Amino acid sequence: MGIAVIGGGVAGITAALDLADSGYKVYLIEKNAKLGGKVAELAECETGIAPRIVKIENHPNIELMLSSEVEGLSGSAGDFKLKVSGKEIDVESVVLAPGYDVFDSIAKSYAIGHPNVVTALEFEGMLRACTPSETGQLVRPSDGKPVKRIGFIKCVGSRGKENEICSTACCGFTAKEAWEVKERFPGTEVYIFYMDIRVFGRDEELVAKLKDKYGVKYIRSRVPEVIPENGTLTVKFENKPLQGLRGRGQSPRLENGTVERLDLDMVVLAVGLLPSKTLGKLAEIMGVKTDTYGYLETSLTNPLETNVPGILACGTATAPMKVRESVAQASGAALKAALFSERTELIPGQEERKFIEVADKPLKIGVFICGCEGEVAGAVDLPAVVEHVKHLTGVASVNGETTTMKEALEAIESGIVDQGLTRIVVAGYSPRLYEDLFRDACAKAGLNPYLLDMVNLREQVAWVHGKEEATNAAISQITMAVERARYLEPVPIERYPVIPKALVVGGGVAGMNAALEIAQAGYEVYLVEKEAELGGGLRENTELPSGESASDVLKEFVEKISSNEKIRVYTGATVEDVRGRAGSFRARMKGEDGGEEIDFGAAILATGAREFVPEGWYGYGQEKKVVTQSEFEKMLAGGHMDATTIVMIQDGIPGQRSKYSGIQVVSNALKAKALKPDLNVFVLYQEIKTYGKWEVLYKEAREKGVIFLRYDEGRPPAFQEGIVSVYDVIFTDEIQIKPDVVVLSPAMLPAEENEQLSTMFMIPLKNGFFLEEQERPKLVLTPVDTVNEGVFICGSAVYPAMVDEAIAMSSAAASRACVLLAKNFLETPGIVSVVDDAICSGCGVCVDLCPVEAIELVEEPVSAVTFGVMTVLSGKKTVARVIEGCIGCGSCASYCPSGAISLQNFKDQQVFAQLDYA
Amino acid sequence: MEEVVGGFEPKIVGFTCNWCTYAGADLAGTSRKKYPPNIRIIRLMCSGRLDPMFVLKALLNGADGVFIGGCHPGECHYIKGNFYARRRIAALRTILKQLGLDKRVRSEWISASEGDKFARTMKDMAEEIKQVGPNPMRDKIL
Amino acid sequence: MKGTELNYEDLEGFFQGLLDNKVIDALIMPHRVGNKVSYMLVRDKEKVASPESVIFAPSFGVNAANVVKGWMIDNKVGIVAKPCEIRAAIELIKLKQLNEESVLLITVDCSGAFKNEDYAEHYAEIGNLVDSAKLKELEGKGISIREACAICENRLADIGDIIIARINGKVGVAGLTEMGVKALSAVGLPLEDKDLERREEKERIVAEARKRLEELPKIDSVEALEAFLQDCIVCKNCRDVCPVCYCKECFFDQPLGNPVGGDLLNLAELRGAIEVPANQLLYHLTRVYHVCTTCVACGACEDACPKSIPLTRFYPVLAQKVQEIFEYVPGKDTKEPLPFTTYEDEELEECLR
Amino acid sequence: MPIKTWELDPNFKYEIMNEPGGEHLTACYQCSTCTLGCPVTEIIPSYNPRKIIQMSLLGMRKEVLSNADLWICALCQTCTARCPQDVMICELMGAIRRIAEEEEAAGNIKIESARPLFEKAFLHTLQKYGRLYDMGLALEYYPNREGSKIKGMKAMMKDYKDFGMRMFKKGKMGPLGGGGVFKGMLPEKIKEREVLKKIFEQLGEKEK
Repeated sequence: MGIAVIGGGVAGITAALDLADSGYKVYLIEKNAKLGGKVAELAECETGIAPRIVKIENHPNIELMLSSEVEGLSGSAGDFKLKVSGKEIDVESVVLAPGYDVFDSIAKSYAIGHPNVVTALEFEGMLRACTPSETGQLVRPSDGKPVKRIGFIKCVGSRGKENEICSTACCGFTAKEAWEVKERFPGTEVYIFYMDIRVFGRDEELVAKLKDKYGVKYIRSRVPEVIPENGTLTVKFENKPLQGLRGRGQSPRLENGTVERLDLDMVVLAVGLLPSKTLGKLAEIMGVKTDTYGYLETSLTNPLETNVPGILACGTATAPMKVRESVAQASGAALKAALFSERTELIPGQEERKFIEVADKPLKIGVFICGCEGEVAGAVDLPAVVEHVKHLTGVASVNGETTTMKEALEAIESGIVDQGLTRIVVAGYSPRLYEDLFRDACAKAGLNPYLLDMVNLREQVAWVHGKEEATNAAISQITMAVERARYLEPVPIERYPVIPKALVVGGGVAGMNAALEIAQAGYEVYLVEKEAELGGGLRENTELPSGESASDVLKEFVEKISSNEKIRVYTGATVEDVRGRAGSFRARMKGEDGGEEIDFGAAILATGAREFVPEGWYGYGQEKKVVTQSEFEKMLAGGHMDATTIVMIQDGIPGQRSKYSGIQVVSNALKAKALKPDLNVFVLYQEIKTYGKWEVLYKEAREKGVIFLRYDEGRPPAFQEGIVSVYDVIFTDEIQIKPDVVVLSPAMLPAEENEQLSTMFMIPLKNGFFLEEQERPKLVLTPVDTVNEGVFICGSAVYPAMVDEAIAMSSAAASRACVLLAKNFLETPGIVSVVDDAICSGCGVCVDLCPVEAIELVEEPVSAVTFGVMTVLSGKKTVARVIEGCIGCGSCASYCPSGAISLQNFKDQQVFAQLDYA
Repeated sequence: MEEVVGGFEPKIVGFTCNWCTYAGADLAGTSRKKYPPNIRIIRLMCSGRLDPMFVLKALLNGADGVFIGGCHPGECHYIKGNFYARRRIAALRTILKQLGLDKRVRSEWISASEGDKFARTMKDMAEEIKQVGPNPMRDKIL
Repeated sequence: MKGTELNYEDLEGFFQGLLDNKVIDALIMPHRVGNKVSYMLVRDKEKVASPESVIFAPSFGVNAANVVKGWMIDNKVGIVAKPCEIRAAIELIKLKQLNEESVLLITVDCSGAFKNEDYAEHYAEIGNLVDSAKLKELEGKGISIREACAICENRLADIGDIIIARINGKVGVAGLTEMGVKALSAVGLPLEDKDLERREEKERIVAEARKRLEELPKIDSVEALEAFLQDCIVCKNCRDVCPVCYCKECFFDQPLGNPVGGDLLNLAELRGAIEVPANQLLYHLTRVYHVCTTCVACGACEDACPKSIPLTRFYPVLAQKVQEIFEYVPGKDTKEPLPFTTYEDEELEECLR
Repeated sequence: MPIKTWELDPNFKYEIMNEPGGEHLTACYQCSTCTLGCPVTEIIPSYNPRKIIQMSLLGMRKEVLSNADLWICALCQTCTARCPQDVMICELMGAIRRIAEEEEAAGNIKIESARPLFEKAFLHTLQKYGRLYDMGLALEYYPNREGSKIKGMKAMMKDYKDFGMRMFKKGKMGPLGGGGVFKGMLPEKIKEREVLKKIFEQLGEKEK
C-alpha cells in the first residue's frame, strides 16, 4: 500500500518528499510529462525546485507517474483503489495538490496579444530567457528596443466580476518581479498600478524598499485599458503628479481625479489565479466538495482536510496563495495523509554502510564533468577540458560524457565501486544545491562523502562567460578542485540515535496543533506554555472570522491534548537552556514546580505574536470610547449596540500588521451592522488587505453600507475633542466624524521570549520574528525549516498569521519534525572544527569567537615523559576542545595563529592547494 | 613586466562565503549576468573562515587581486562570522596599505539576492586591477 | 592613584619589603653583570641590592614578558620592568599565557634604551640614569638609543599594578590596581592621593616619537619589502624573542609552513623556481598580521636578528596603524578585549575596499 | 472646509439604492476604473464619476444633487461595462438625477444644469411623434432655459448660427438640407403611436 499524491507541482513535490523521506511508499501522479508545475516556469526558481525534482526522480520510495490522469476512485480511507491512466493502485490515503490555472479571459482593452503586453508568468519566462546580451538590457519583444519604462497592472482577472476573490499571490510576485527588473536593469523605470498592496511580513519590507530605495512608483489606480500607439503602450491613471516622477525630495501630491497618461514600453499584467481547469472533474472522481469559487472545500480550522476522510487537500487547489503557504500546506497534508498509512519502506540513508579505508590506498581522483543537459556542454569546450584535466597529477579517470544529473550520479557510483576511485571531483552544478545529492551518491558507493569536491561550471562559468573564456575558467577551476581533492581527508562520521520526542514551545493554536499532529504520528511531545493556560491568542478572541466560537475551538483542542497520553503539557513554564543538535537535544525547563531536564529530537517554536497595547494612540487608555478591535469584538459579543457612529482606524499605528487585521476590520464592521443596520460605520484605511476568499467579506461590508475612507501614509487620522478628522485622498479634503466608538487595529509584536529562544536555538530573528532557513529573493520553499536543523518554526512566531495559516504551518512544522523523528539515527555533521592538542596553546581566543559556545577550555594531563628512571614534565595543560553544537563557520580556525584548531574539509592545506593552482 | 598594461588580464582569487556571496554568484549565473572571467572562486562556508594568510598567500603566488565576499553585516548565516571577518580584513588591508598592496584586495558584502551586485563587482574589480597593473610578485622567484 | 614619594635609595627596602611581607614569592628584576644589565629571579631578599642603580638603566636585553610567558603558576611573582615589557605581559594575560593572579606588575619609567652591547661598550659615558638632554648629548657622539625606543610613545610608567616614576630627583611609587595598592600598604608605605600622570611630559614624548617615526625609512612597496628582507635567513629568532608570539608550535615550523622534500619540489614545479629557505615573505607578512594588534613595539625582534635587519621599521611600524584603526593600545588594561575577539555592528567599512 | 459627516445624510446612499439603477452603489471600492475610461472626463477634468459615488456614499446629499457635473455624463456605458463591481454607473447617474429632479420639483434644490430641461423637451417630442423632432425640441427647450420666449429665440439663434448651420448642411435639419427644403422643419411621425402611448402610460404609473 502507499499514499497517492496528485499533482507534481511545488506542493505535490513537497508532500511526496516529506512522505517518502519518512518511509512511506508514494505514488506521485502528474498529468504533464514533467514535474515542477508553474514554479518551474518562474525566472529564478530552477535553482530551488530542480534539486527536489532530481531527488524525487532518484527516490527509492517514490513511484513517479507522469502524463497520468486519475480516472476513478473506490474504497475508503485506509483502503482506496485509485485508477490512474488505466492502471489501478492501492493506496491508504490521497493528497490532492492539482494546483491552479491562470485567468485566461483577459479583457480586450488590455491590448492582449500585443507583443509588449505579457502576463506575469510570461514575463518570468522573459526574465529567465534574458541572456546576457552585451547591453544587459531588457528589450521590447516587438522591436528589440530597450525597455525604459515598464508598468505592472495588478488585479487583472481578480477582485472583479469574472473572479470575485483576490488572487493573494499577485501583490507579492509583482513586487518580486519589479525588484528583479530594478536589480538587473537599474535604469528601467518601474510603475506598479494597484488597488491595495496586499503583502505581509517580509514582503512588506520589500515593497517599502522598492518605493524608497529602488524608486519604483506605486500608483493607486485600477488601470482598465492599455492603448498601443506608435510602438508604445499608453495607460491612463488617476494620480497627479506622478510621485517622484519629477525628481526626488518633492512631496508626493495626492490623487485629485485628474487623468494622467503615461507611455510605457512594456506592460505586465498580474493575472489572477483560478482553480485548475481539471479540478472540477478530479473533485467529482474523488467525491470531494468544492466551494462557490470552484476550489476544494476546506475550513478555517481544518484547512487541509476535505469532506472525505483520507483525502487531504493542499496548495492553490484550496485557495489562491503564495508558494510559501502552498508548500507549508503540502507538508502538513502529507503528515495527515501518513496517519492513514503504514510505513513500509526504508528511510534513505538509514541503511548500514561502511566506508572504504582510503588512507592506505593510492590516490585515484575521478573527475566527472557533466554537460548539464547542454547548459554546460554548449558553453564550454568539454573535450578540451577533458584532455587537459586528464594529465593532472592524481587524476585516474575523467568522464565528460554524462549529460544529466542522474547519469552523473550513476557514473560516480560505478566509478567508486568498479574503478576504486578514492576522490571525486564533480564539475557541473552549483554545490550549494546539489552537494548533498552527490555526497549521498559517494556514501552509497562506500566512499566517505567528504572526499568529494564540486566545481560550479554551470552557474559560475557557463552562464556568465563567453565560450573561450568559459573553457579556460573551467580548466582553472577544475584544476584547483583536483588539487584540493588530493588533500581531502575522510571526515569521521558518527551515527547517534534520534530521540523520538519533540518539544513544542508555545501553547497557542499553532503549538497545540503541532503537538497534536506529532502525537498522532506516534511520538511523545512536550508542550510548553508560559502562561498558566493553553490557548494563546484564542483566549483573546470570542469568534473566529468563520463564525466559529473561539472558546469552542479552544475547548476541542484542549480536550484532545489532555486525552492524548503522548503529550505532556507544562504550563507556566519556560525553556531555559538548550544543548545538542538535531535528533538529540537536551533542555532545562523552568516551571512552577522547579526545573526539569528534557530530551528531545526536534523542536517547534510556536510562540505566537502579541498585540501592541496602543497606549496613548488616539487617546487609547485615556478615552473610554477608544478600543482595540479585539475589545470591540467582545463588545459585539454582548449582543447589543448603543452607538450610532463607529470609526475604525486601520493602519493608524506603525508596526507589523497581522495578516488578519483587515479581515478583522470588515468582519467586525459586518457584525456591528448586523446588530444595528442603521449604524454608521466608517473605516479609515490605507490598504484593505482582505486577501483570497476574504475579499467577499470586504464586498459585503461595503454593500451593507460601511463607509471606507482612504488616507495617505504620511497623513494619519487624528482624534481630538470627540472628533476624528482624516484627510481623505479622494476629496483631497478633511473629513470629520463624531464617533461614539473609535476602534484601533494595533500593530503586532513578536513574543517577548523570541529573543531568548533565538539565542538558545540559534535561529536568527528579523524584526523579532523567527527567520526561516533560506531567505530567498523569490521563493520560500522551506517555510518552517530553520538554519538549525531539527528546529522548526510556525504560526505567528514567523509573522502574525490567520488561524488557517497558523494551523497549516504548524502541521507543516510537525511534518518536518516527524520526517526527522522517523529516523533511527542521524549523523554528526562533517564540517566541524577539530583541535590538535599537541599544538594548542590554550589562549582561548577561539572560545571567545565561537558564536555558538561550542568550544571550551579544558585542562588535560600532560603525558609524562620518561628518561631512564626519571619521569619529568607530568602536569596539566589547558587546551581548547570542540564540543557538541559546532556549526562549522570556521571563525576559530582563521584566528588560530598556529592552526591548532582547524575546520574539517576547509583546512589550511586544502585552501592552500587551491591557491597554488588558482 | 613584459606584458602591456592594456592587454593584461588580471587573475583574481575570490573567497566567497557559501550562503551569501557564493549564492549571489549563482544568482548572477541563473540570471545570465555576464562578467569578466578573471575570477577564480574559492568557496568557504563563511567569510569568518577567511584566514588573512590565505590572502597573503594568494598575493605572493602572483594573484593580481583578491576578492572577499560575505553576507551583509548582521545577516551572517553563522551570526557573527562576518563581523570578525571585517576586523581581520580591515587589519590586513591596513598592513597592506603601507606596503602599497591594499588596492589589490577588496571585500564586498553581497547577499544571495544580489546577483547583479556580484556581476557588477566582478566587472568593477577587473577594471580596477587593470588600472593597478600586474602583481609584481607574478613572475618572481619566491 | 594612591602612592607616595621615596628617595632612590629607599627602593631597596621597598623591594625587599615586598618579599619579606610575602606580598610576592619571588621577584623578577634587572641586575647588573659587569657593564651589562640582565634579569634575575630573586627569592632571597638579600640578593636585592641597590636596585636604583639598575632598574632605570637605559639598556634592553630581553623582554621580561618573554621570560614569564607560559607561567601558569599559582605562586606570585613580581616583575619590575619597562612599560613595553609590562604591556607585553598584560597582552599575555589576555591570551591566557600568564596567570593574572600570579604576577605583580611593577612598571618603571623608561627614558629609552640602548642595545645591551651598546650600553656595555659606552657604559662609562651613559651611566645608570639618563634624561632627554643626556640622550641628545650622547646622540651627538654617535651613541643612539634603539629605533624602537626612539619611536616609542609609551615611555612613562602608566600601566601595571604599581608604577615607579622618576620625578625631580625622587621616585614616585603608586598603585594603579587594587592589588598594587594592597602591596604598597603591605610594605608599610604611607599612602596618599598621588597624581603621576605627567600629561605634559607625555605629550612631549609622543610628539618627539611621532617625529622620529616620520623620519624612519618607509617600506612602501613590494619591491622595497623584498629588498628589506633580502638577507633574512628565516631563522625565526625574531619570533622566538617576541613577547607576544605565543604559539606552542609555530605554523612555520609545521609541514605546511615549512615545506621540505617533496612538498618543496612540488612548489618549485608550480612556480618554476622558488627561493630557499622558502616562505620568507609569507613568514614575515603572516607574522606581522599575527602580532598586529598585540605588538608592544619593544624592538626585541630587531635586536635578535642575526642579519641586523632593522625589523623595527617593519613590525611595530605596520602594527601601529592597525592598532590605530581599532583604537587599541596593547597592554593598557587586562580587562580590555583583544580587537579580534570583539566588534561593533557598524565599523571599519572604509578599510575594506 | 472640512466635511462634517454629522451634517450629512447617512441614508442618502440607501435612497439612491432604492432607485432603479442605483442598487449597486455601495459595491464601489473606488478603483477609478470608471473615471479612467470616461470620455467626458478627458474633456471636462472636473467630472469624476467615482467622486460622485464617494460623495453619495458619504451622504453629501445636497452637494451631489445640486452638482452640475451630475448632468454631464454622456451615457456611453464604458464605465458600466468595465466596472469590476457591477456598479452600473450610467444607470446610477440616472437614479441620482431622478432624485435631484424630484427635489427640485419640491423646491428643495436648484439644479445648475439645463440638461433636465433638454431631456424633458426631448422626451416630449418622443412622446408626441415617436422620434426626435429637432425643431420642436428647440422650441420647447430654449424658451424654458432662458426664462422667456424672446430670450429663448435669441439664444436659439445664437446657437444655430454656428452649430445649427452645420446640422442643416448635413441634412439633419431643414431648410437647406439634402432631404428637401422642409426636411426637419416638420415632425415625422412613426406609425404605431398607440403602442408608444402605452409605454409612456406605463412608465408614468411606475414612477408613481
